[in-house]
Amino acid sequence: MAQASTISKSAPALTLSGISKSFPGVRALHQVNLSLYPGQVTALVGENGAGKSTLVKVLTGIYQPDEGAITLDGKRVTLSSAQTAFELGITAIHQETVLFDDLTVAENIWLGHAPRKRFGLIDWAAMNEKARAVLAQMHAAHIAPETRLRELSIANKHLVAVARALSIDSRVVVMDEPTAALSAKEINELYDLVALLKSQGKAILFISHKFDEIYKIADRYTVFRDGEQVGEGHLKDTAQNELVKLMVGRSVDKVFPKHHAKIGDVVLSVSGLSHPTEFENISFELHKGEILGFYGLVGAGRTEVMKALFGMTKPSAGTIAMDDRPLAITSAEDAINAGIVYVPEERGAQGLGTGLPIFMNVTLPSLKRTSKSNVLRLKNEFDLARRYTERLDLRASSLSQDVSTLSGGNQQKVVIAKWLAMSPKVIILDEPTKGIDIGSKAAVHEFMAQLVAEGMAVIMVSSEIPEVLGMADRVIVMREGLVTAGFENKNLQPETLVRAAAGIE
Amino acid sequence: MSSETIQHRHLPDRLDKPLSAALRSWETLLAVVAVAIFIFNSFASPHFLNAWTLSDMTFNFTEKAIIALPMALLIIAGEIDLSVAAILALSSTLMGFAMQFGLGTPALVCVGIIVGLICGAFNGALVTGLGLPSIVVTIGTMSLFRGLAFIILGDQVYKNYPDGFEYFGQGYVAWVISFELVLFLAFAALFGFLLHFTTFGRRLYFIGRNPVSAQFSGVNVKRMKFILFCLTGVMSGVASVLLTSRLGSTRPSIAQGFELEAITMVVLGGVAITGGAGSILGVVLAALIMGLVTFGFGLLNVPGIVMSIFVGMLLIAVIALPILWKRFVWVLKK
Amino acid sequence: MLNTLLKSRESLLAAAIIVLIAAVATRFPGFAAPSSLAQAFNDTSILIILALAQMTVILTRSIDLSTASNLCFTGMAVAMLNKAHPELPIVVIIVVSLLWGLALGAFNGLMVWKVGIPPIVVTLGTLTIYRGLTFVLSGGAWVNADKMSPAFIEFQRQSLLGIPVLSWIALLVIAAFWLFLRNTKTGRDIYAVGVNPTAAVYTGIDVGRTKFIAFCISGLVSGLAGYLWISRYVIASVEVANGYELNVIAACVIGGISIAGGVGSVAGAMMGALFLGLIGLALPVINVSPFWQLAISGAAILVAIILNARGEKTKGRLILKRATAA
Amino acid sequence: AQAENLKVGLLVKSLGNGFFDAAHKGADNAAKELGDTEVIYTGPTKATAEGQIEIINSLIDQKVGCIAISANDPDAVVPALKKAMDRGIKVISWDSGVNEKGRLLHLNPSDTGLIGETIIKLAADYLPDGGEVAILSAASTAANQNSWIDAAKKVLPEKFPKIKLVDVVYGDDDSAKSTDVAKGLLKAHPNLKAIIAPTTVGVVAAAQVVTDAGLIGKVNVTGLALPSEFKKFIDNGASQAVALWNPIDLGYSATQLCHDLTVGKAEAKPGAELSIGKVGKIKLDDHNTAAMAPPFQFDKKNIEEFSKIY
Ligand SMILES: Nc1ncnc2c1ncn2[C@@H]1O[C@H](COP(=O)(O)OP(=O)(O)OP(=O)(O)O)[C@@H](O)[C@H]1O
Ligand SMILES: Nc1ncnc2c1ncn2[C@@H]1O[C@H](COP(=O)(O)OP(=O)(O)OP(=O)(O)O)[C@@H](O)[C@H]1O
Ligand SMILES: [Mg+2]
Ligand SMILES: [Mg+2]
Repeated sequence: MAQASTISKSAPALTLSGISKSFPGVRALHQVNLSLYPGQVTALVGENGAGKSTLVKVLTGIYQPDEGAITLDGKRVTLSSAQTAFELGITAIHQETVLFDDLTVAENIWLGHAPRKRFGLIDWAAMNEKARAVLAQMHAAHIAPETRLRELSIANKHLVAVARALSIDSRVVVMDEPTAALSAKEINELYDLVALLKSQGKAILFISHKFDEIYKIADRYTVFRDGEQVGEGHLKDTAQNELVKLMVGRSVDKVFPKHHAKIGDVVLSVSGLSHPTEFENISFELHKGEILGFYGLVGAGRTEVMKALFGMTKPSAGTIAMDDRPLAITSAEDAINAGIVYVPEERGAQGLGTGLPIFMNVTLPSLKRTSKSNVLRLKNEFDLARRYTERLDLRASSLSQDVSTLSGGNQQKVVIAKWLAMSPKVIILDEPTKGIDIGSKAAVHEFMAQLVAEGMAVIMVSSEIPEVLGMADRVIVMREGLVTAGFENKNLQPETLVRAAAGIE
Repeated sequence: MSSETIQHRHLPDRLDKPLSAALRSWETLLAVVAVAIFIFNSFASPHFLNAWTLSDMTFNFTEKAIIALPMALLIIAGEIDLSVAAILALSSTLMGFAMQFGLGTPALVCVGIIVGLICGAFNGALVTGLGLPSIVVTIGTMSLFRGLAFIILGDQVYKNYPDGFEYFGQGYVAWVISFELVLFLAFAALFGFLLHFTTFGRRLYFIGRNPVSAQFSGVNVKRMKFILFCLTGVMSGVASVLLTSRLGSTRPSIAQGFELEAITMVVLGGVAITGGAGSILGVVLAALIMGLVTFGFGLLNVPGIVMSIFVGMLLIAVIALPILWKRFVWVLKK
Repeated sequence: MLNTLLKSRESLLAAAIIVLIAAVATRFPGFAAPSSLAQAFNDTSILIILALAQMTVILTRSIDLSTASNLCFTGMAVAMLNKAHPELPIVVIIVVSLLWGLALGAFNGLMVWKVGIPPIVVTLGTLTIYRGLTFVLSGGAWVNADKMSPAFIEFQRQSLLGIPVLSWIALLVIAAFWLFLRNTKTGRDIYAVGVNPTAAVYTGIDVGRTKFIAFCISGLVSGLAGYLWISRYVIASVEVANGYELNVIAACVIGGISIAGGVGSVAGAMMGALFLGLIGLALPVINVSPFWQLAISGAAILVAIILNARGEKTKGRLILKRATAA
Repeated sequence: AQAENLKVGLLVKSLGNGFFDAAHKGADNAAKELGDTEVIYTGPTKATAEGQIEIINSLIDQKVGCIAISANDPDAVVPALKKAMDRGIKVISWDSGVNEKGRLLHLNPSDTGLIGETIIKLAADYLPDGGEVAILSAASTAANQNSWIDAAKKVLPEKFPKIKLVDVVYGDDDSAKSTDVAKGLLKAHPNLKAIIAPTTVGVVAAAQVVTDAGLIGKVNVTGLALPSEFKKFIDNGASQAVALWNPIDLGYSATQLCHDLTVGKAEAKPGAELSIGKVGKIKLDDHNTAAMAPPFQFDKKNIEEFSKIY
């Protein structure tokens, strides 16, 4: 511990002072200060929309701050472009995966600083070789540098993003929610990597909504609220609820509210559902008032099953019945009419009409109700949208704000509001709190509790064990496209789930 | 967490007033441009301010504008149809072909529209059924459809359309108000209503912005796109009736280059080529502007190609100005 | 191995070309003779280099509708230059055509980069503007063969090692594009920008600048094609290559260049152009009625893109053991 | 130009074509002679009927006295021309005709039958043993080309039995397309002895193709050509001879006719004999059609001289 304090007294590698950044109508950052120290991990926490990702973009030269100064190793620098930041040794793993699907792994790692031959021509052989070395260093030798990125799993893609950050001798490494898309094993590998970077004396900024991991790997913290820096310090001196209080402005005590809904009859029964390449023989029943958790490692095929239930992919065999009546679901429209709705995993790509206002997004599936014989009624739409967005405590300037300017968590709220407005019978939530801050997480969970209390049935796909254990009544575990186990959530131990998901007997 | 502890923030409907938003809109800019050209024309040519001249002017754009209307919806939904002119030629050819069997005017109109529908459905099926990009598909079908017209008609001509058929392209509803103009305005109102006031129109914007999420929200994206291609085909058929009637004859080479002019109208009208934004009013104003420019310059005997420089510059300038202006204001604020 | 070969778009296309040649040869044996094929390559040279230029733009998720107008304008400019100064050496003509084309391409690029207008809109505008300017420049008059100097006309027809200079130029351009797109930083940036523009920004690539460069290249090559076209068809008029931009795009599409950007190869573009060119050359030879030719090439384009799309369909992830084994 | 001036709209197939530019020269000469006439030389950029109709409408609204059109399509422009006549404008066609309903009279540059015969004769004169010939035309819709080709086909069997017409192809008066189809002709018909191109654009393209293919002396290119544009190919031997009428005279005559019809000096009815100024007189046939002059032949002997004129 003594060592840690001497390091913290050493000069910061990077200092941001008085940084502000505004977008039309939004003040994303206001006079924030932040210091990153070599060999230390600083955790940046804050609610959705607090300005964390904006800060990352300022740090990596993607956005230019309206005011403020950036000092790197005691020298003032201007990060006029992403290239400049990169050349100065600031690298980042961004919140959205920002890679090139149609380029090879090696190129994804080396794009922009590829090894050159004579006449400045790119040396492909050297590039592949160096990529292999970087990947080996990260224990990811199973990824061949020559493969097209498109062919990798999402987790492996993430590793490539990390490899890119390691491919130069960086001073500062920024990670914006790097574990949101990873499964337990990969998360642990990532922690090892962070430790390695730390030991190499790099300054690390780590953004996460998961407090357990923050406490596990970070040394210092900085808290943002509404674009302002509201606190910083050493984690070892700070308790978790203090952090939460700083973040949210109030205490959040029940992240997993107990719900006491009466579990009723079977609403949905699925039997023998199969798909040629993604899953096989999936059978389960879902009861009224029940939260059914689907657990598995990332890539286990849960999303594909849910997409089939929602009519987005065509199963090759099997039946779906609701209230004992068989359902023929061939499109999302059918599913919605039957009372099944789906909050997808990738909210930007699958959940939102980016560029369109909040209220239109919320009312899209409800248009039949808000319109009169297909003629729009704007007032009805605003009323409906307001009712549900306010219930979810959406942070926005108005109902006409473009959803693409909302932070990730608030975007998720818009998607949920859209489906709540439909009063469905079955609501499928795929990774509902991925990338969502603790306050909103509690709100979403609270909502799930309310939903089942109102007699709805909920399927919750989640890769987070605490969430599964905290919320689900029953848990189904999937692995490689098959259901491997089912549990009542009574005295269920995390290890049991992990074993079932990983296939360890 | 109990709900009393949360203070719900009230979300207003919108921040800016509807009126000020309208004043700053694209359509206002277009209207100003149209008025300016109108005034310029009235000074430049002594013949311009004349009811018949203005009436003749409308023939320069009505047929293309009738195609531009569904094209606007199609582009808003993120697709495009380059084959419209070829559809027009094929449907005109088949109308002529049908005429040889003694079909009367109403039947010929049906033939024209149905051929348009079939062609549109063919495009739509290729785009939605096989998931091919529409720009690519319609580059192929523009050769195919016109090629079929050439196969049928070769170097021949169909003429002597039945009595009454000439009304569509040459008739006047009242005084100088031509049938084509009335039809165009009626369709403009219809498409405007469809796009801006119905659930169909609303869904279009979503499809244009993000087709995947629209699908995840229960919008039947493929069916809607298919309908739009059919609609574009049908309207090309309608335009075909008008043009055939106006020319009184059919050759496979008619309506060359109409597709780019219709698309120019749509884009000039403020419809985002990337999909998801645009209005019918804008398209109507753009059609009017193109008519004013081409006919006004025609009265001065400026060669058509020189006008096209003007139209091209107008297209770029009208799209560049708001962007530059916004940037300028932003810099001033700082 | 065979499987991947079969799947690759380029080999499919190569096969299609061979089938096409063979089919024509059954009805007209002379068509497959080496000299005739070399001739066909020469005839398709201009389309090939235009397709390569267009591909570069399409790779960045843009499109250049103004290539044919650029070609027309530049061609007229150099033809008039030649008419006024027949003594100027051909090098000067070529340099002028390159620079003239470059300037026109740069204008497109600047509008896209600095003003932020979508490429299709800019080039839809310049499509008419450049052709209109040709009229203004020439006053509408044509420049005919007899007004052009012999050197101007004959340069591309001279033969070097038995191959016409025009074919050499095409080969040179193909090689240059191959090297540029594969082995230079800018070339790779062009792909990256098309694959994922957001990621490109995050990687420090200036997306606007990269598009600008692509448009400059397109303009440069279109300018060169302008001189080649005019000296080949020995007439410069406002109507030169009217509507040809769609042929060029069709060639790219047949060559498997994804209109959504980021996917496409030099070999693909080249073969797409060859395929389209060969159809145009073959149909009259085997005595297909001229009235059938348009429909046939339309159908060929459709078949090609449908096949391309088939090749592109991914098989899914095969997470099931059973499916993986099968 | 005073307001009282009589305005004549000289509407051509497309602008920039050397043939029509020459006709424009003639029209201006006529206007100068007449004194009270003003010529509006106009035409679409692309040779389409739609383009011509837009111009017809604008000529109507400019209140011209007469429209003299060389039409891209003999039928499609008829309704627009009828409208012009309804509004009191005299309409004549020249060079490429319009259907009877759409004009008062049509001035053929020459006699259709004669042109048809001439273009075949030009080829036959240099083929004493006969052989295969092919025609490279303009657009498949071009009325004048089509009528000449028909006339040519008619005289073939009786007057030129040894000449075999193997193909008719269309280059759309587009130099690139004409080049491509000419190439196709040479490939498809290895024994071809002559290409007949009754269009000034096509004939140049065909001659260039023959030159490039090294077939000078083997394949003779002939047809209708402007001497100024074609001199090169007579000189290099790709062509032995071509023919054409004088486009300057044609423009001149059309303008004269327009003027006379508008001021009421002449009336268009079958059998009428009308003066065309210094060019002479024409006589209208049953379809109100008249021919201006026989086609004139250019070869090695006279091309030099005429290439300086048009
Ligand atoms: N390009 C933009 N235009 C307008 N507003 C923006 C833009 N980018 C971000 N914002 C706004 O800036 C604020 C900060 O967003 P930011 O993405 O930095 O939040 P965050 O802290 O990363 O949230 P999360 O935890 O959900 O990722 C939000 O209110 C967001 O709506
Ligand atoms: N390598 C990949 N390439 C393309 N798409 C992928 C890839 N991996 C996963 N996907 C798709 O992304 C989505 C989410 O993938 P994910 O890895 O989460 O698998 P999943 O099927 O959702 O399994 P689970 O939900 O159990 O994690 C799915 O629609 C899946 O088809
Ligand atoms: Mg963020
Ligand atoms: Mg998933």
